[in-house]
Amino acid sequence: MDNTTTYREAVKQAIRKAMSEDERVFLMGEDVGHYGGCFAVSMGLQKEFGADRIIDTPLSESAFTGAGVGAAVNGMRPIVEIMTVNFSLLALDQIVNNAATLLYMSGGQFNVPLVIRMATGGGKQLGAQHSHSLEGWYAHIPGLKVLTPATVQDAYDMVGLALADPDPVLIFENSLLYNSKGSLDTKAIPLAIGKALVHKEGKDITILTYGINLFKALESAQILAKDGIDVEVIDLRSLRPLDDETIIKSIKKTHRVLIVDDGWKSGSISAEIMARINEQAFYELDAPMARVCTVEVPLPYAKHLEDSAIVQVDKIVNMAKKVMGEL
Amino acid sequence: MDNTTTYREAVKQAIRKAMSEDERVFLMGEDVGHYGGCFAVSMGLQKEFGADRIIDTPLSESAFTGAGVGAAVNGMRPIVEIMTVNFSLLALDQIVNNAATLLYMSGGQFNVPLVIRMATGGGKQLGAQHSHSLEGWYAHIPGLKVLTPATVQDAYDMVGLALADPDPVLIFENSLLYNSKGSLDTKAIPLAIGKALVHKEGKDITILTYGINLFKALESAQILAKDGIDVEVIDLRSLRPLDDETIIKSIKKTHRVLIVDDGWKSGSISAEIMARINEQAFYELDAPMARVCTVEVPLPYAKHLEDSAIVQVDKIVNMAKKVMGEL
Amino acid sequence: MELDLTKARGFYKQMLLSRRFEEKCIELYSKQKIGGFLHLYIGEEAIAVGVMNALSKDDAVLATYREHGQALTRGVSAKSIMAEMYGKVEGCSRGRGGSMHLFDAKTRFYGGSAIVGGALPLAVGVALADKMQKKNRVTVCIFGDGAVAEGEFHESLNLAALWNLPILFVCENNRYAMGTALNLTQSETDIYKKAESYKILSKQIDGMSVIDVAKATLRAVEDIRENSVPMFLECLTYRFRAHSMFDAELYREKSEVEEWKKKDPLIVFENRLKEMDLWSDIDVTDIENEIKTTIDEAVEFAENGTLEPLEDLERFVYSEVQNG
Amino acid sequence: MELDLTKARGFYKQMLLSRRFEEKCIELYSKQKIGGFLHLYIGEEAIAVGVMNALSKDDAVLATYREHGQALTRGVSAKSIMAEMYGKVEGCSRGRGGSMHLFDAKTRFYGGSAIVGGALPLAVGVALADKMQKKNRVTVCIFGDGAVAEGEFHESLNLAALWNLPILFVCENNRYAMGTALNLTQSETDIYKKAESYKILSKQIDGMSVIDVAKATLRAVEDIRENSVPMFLECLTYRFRAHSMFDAELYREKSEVEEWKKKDPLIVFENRLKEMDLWSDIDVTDIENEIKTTIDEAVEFAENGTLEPLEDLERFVYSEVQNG
Ligand SMILES: Cc1ncc(C[n+]2csc(CCOP(=O)(O)OP(=O)(O)O)c2C)c(N)n1
Ligand SMILES: Cc1ncc(C[n+]2csc(CCOP(=O)(O)OP(=O)(O)O)c2C)c(N)n1
Ligand SMILES: [Mg+2]
Ligand SMILES: [Mg+2]
Repeated sequence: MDNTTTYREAVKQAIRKAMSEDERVFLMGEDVGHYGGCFAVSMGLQKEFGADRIIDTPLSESAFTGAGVGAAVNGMRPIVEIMTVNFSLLALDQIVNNAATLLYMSGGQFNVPLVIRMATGGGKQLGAQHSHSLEGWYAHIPGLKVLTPATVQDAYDMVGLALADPDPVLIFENSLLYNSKGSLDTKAIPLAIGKALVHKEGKDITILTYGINLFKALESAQILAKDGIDVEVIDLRSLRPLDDETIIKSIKKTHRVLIVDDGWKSGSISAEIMARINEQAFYELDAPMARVCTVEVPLPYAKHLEDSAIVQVDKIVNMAKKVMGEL
Repeated sequence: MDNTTTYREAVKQAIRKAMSEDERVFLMGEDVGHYGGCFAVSMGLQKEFGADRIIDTPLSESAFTGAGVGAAVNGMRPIVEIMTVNFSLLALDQIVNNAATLLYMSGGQFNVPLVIRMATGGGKQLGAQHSHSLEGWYAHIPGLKVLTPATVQDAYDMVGLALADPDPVLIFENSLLYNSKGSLDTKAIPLAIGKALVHKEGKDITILTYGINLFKALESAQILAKDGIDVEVIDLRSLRPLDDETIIKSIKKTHRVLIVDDGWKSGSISAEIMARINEQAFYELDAPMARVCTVEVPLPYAKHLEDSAIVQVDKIVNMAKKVMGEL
Repeated sequence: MELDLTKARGFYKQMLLSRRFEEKCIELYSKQKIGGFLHLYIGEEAIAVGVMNALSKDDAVLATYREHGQALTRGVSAKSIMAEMYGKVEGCSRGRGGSMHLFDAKTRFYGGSAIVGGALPLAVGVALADKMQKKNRVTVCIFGDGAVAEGEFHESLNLAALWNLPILFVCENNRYAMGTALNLTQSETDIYKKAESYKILSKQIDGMSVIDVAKATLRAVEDIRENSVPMFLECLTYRFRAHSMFDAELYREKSEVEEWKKKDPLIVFENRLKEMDLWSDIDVTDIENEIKTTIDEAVEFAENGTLEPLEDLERFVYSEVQNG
Repeated sequence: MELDLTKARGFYKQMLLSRRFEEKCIELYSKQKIGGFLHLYIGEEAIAVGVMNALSKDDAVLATYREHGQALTRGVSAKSIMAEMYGKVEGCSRGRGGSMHLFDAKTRFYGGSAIVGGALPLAVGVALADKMQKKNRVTVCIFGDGAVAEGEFHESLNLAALWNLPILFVCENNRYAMGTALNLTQSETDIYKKAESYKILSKQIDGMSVIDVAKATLRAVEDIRENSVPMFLECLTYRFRAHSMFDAELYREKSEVEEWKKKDPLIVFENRLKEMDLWSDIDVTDIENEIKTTIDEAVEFAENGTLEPLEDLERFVYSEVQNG
């Protein structure tokens, strides 16, 4: 297989496929149509499917997300695109108080097969209102599922998985990944929601991560290998549900763990993973668990400051060495 | 001192005192005036201070919270009341994207001395849109401070502490506490924001908790004492910042820890505390850390179901025994 | 709309059922058979009855936490509503929702929403789905005057108008949002005028007259079905009781309440039927008896209902079927 | 408003400064001296200049991410703005904000907000605080046509009207929100009419004419000061450039852009001054030179600015003084 498909193209192909095969699927969000999507994911799709199925919305995050919920309970399979996770805060009432509760409150009558896609992550000097990484935060909410595709294959597969799911699924696409390339097998059977994937086996330490940091972790593993540290790298893929089984299995092998996560440290998904390992495999640990997260600041514009706030390979390498007792 | 002051009265007295002493302080929110506050906290205050300082707002959570931010940067000391934490999701854009970022984004020019009070917690059969406990979730956001008064004294003190703070402070009042009674010393020097308080010393296990669960923890401690388990009970008081020092000091003494928290388990503040203890005192632990949280469901209406979803004394007792290796 | 005797009796009975049902609820609430919040619709019954009678079976309804009357009139059984308030599995939401969250798939009753304004975006989506599926159905979204101040009102009306959605917005303007009077929540207190600013056809009507409401709704629903456009009805009404059971009602004069009680929809309707010479044929005692039976049976049903086993607490956080 | 030569020269120079400054920004952006998003105001300068000149020093301004022109005209120095875009400590936001988040306490410039509609509630609060403190000051809140669809627009206008706040809402209606045309975002495309639905006095004006904007703003600001009421101006304008530097502009015809370029505010003003026989006294070459010097100095200042030490990354998450 060649490595020529971009992440952007993979998402688009998955949307196109779903829309071709299922009349109930449609895409709605700001600038998804005439503009082609703020990250050009849906470029050309409006021409193909018409303005009734690739719907340009006004700037009304709450109402069009809520409309997605309503359309979902009434027979459709909407994909709502929110440009950036920061803006999703405007729609949080609909996501948390409606999408996540309707099935439960109605005693099982109204499930919400809604997919919400949004861009996440910093690193583009966009400042404190465009750069945050709240996927781990969303993972706190029962009723939601939270997916974080890192690879081109997952960028493709997860759209289909999410659409096939009967409940609300949030997909977080790190905006720096859209131009990344990888191989795509559109015939492969996708790995189910809730399954983590061991990207590299290793015996000394487990790095748990997701999204763009998967690649930083793999790079770190290469560097650490030179120091004789054999790293196992696991892509969590889904932050809710978390794949406890795969995580614990790896810990039982390596006995050491580092979690790498784009969220702010306090209250991060890393903390939750630490809590679970503590609960389920405490006696397997040979050293304190460690994490590399985003520094707890509203992300600054200046490049050197932003770079120092977010996850970098050298931070991962250093922290892994600390866990190994080498620093 | 007598135990005759209600929590509700303590909050009201603190607001009254602040408004009497500082012209910049005002209260704004839905039904705080003519109605007297949805939990009757501000009953009578509009008569005393006038409708210009006890401001009834329309149902516009985002705009009046944002107006609080704007008034704060322009010389006032607003107290914004949001009826219930679930409704605060409508104001989240203003809280996270403005209140928490303005000082940083402006390079230190515009601080936001805003106090937001809201009711939190389940237990009153109000269902999935009125009963959640998101204080631990809010603690993820840098730029905010998160207070959780449990006692009548703190209900009083924290209003003053929050108003004196130059930055946005969220106060979460568990609605079941409003009728609780305790002693109030209005002359006492309040314990600073960010300080936890050891309510009961003990040597066998530390229970870390906050808000209404403080009382359930104290009750559990009494029950456990009969089994010869000497519990230390710590009221966190502030979820952001957390008082790592007091927490770690206690762990170094008891070597065992149970965290009791009203949030949903996954991604709870309990997880963050576990992560920190793991990072700062791993080798002090004699057993896996444990937590009792709310079961991960949108809270149900039926009383027996709701009771089984939220924290109860028997759950605390059982879990403490497990940590002690007795179950 | 032709008001024959059958219809007149039906309207009267539905309004009275709602009234008596809620009076029973008060009793049961004070006996702590019902918990949580209880928001009564007493005084506003003409709206639910007028609106629901103009709909057909496959239209959809979204309402607020003050929705006993709407649910009953829509055809959700008194039994399943009462069982819901008892927190029993036989309840229309399995005991999970309570008074504020009545749901019923059979009658397309999408709740019972307790976030003020929060159902409006949902309603837009329900109507959008109907339009996309070329189903000629109407979605009715009912909300209070308080909801008008929420951003979601604005966003939803704009979307409905932009996209020509088959949706009927019904504002129950009872002049108060909890304890806050309309003039403290809206710079423009004629709410129907706000709807016009979205280019939505809009009308202000007497919400105490079931005939007025039924007529206006019928006409609106016809228009919606024909032209796929949103419509807006502002129904002027009044809540006779406190906002919820915890309300000291300091914000309004008793005399104001008394004035409005003269416009009790039951009385208004009775007088109208007298004018039309239909009243004498209405068998009020029989109706009361039928209603009493319905309510007694509902209470019995609820009393005998089952509590969901605790093991099922986590059911329905997610769907049980794996493929949607 | 009397337009004498000094004022005319001032207006012209300010518009041209904004234009030239942004042209320089484009250059610096392609050289990667400036990062992040860069939203250009080119074509819309008449609004910033008209509005800012009607304000007094202690009025307040809140703007969007497209705010270079507003900041410059308000008196935030070109140096500190350029340094900001370079991410230097000498920047008006210390390099923390960038192009989208210019802040300046001295001129009461409260940003630079990049959540569309997000500054409107803030503006309400700033004005409320002025009113409570009995300071006779005006708060100006500038936003685009796209913001009108957000719930926060609705909530904020209602609050401003209800509470009679001294606030001037200025909508820069450039007919597009990114790539979405106004008729796809608003069922009512005459935005000033929406403001009227809150009972806010409202006017639609030619945003390409600095004189029209200045006059309308002066009158509005006078009214606001006298009566403590909100006012609303819809300024019809057009964005000559792409939305940001990443925009392929597939959503509009080149010919449309060309049509609007004929209404370039610099040309419109030049023609007006010719009619008034003032143009011949405007020393365009001198102005261009002065501006060039200002911009060159700004770039030099920014180039020579200092990067904040990494140790300071966490400064200003919270205040450094402990008592507010
Ligand atoms: C978003 C939100 N804010 C506040 C509340 C609390 N609350 C419940 S009902 C209500 C008043 C609503 O008034 P209105 O819309 O006029 O309906 P009515 O109760 O008069 O039928 C308020 C403030 C809520 N449920 N949701
Ligand atoms: C809440 C929110 N949603 C989406 C965006 C992305 N976005 C940035 S500018 C913009 C268009 C805004 O258009 P308008 O208000 O007309 O201002 P203009 O850019 O035309 O000056 C959009 C969609 C945002 N910044 N904030
Ligand atoms: Mg009302
Ligand atoms: Mg625009």
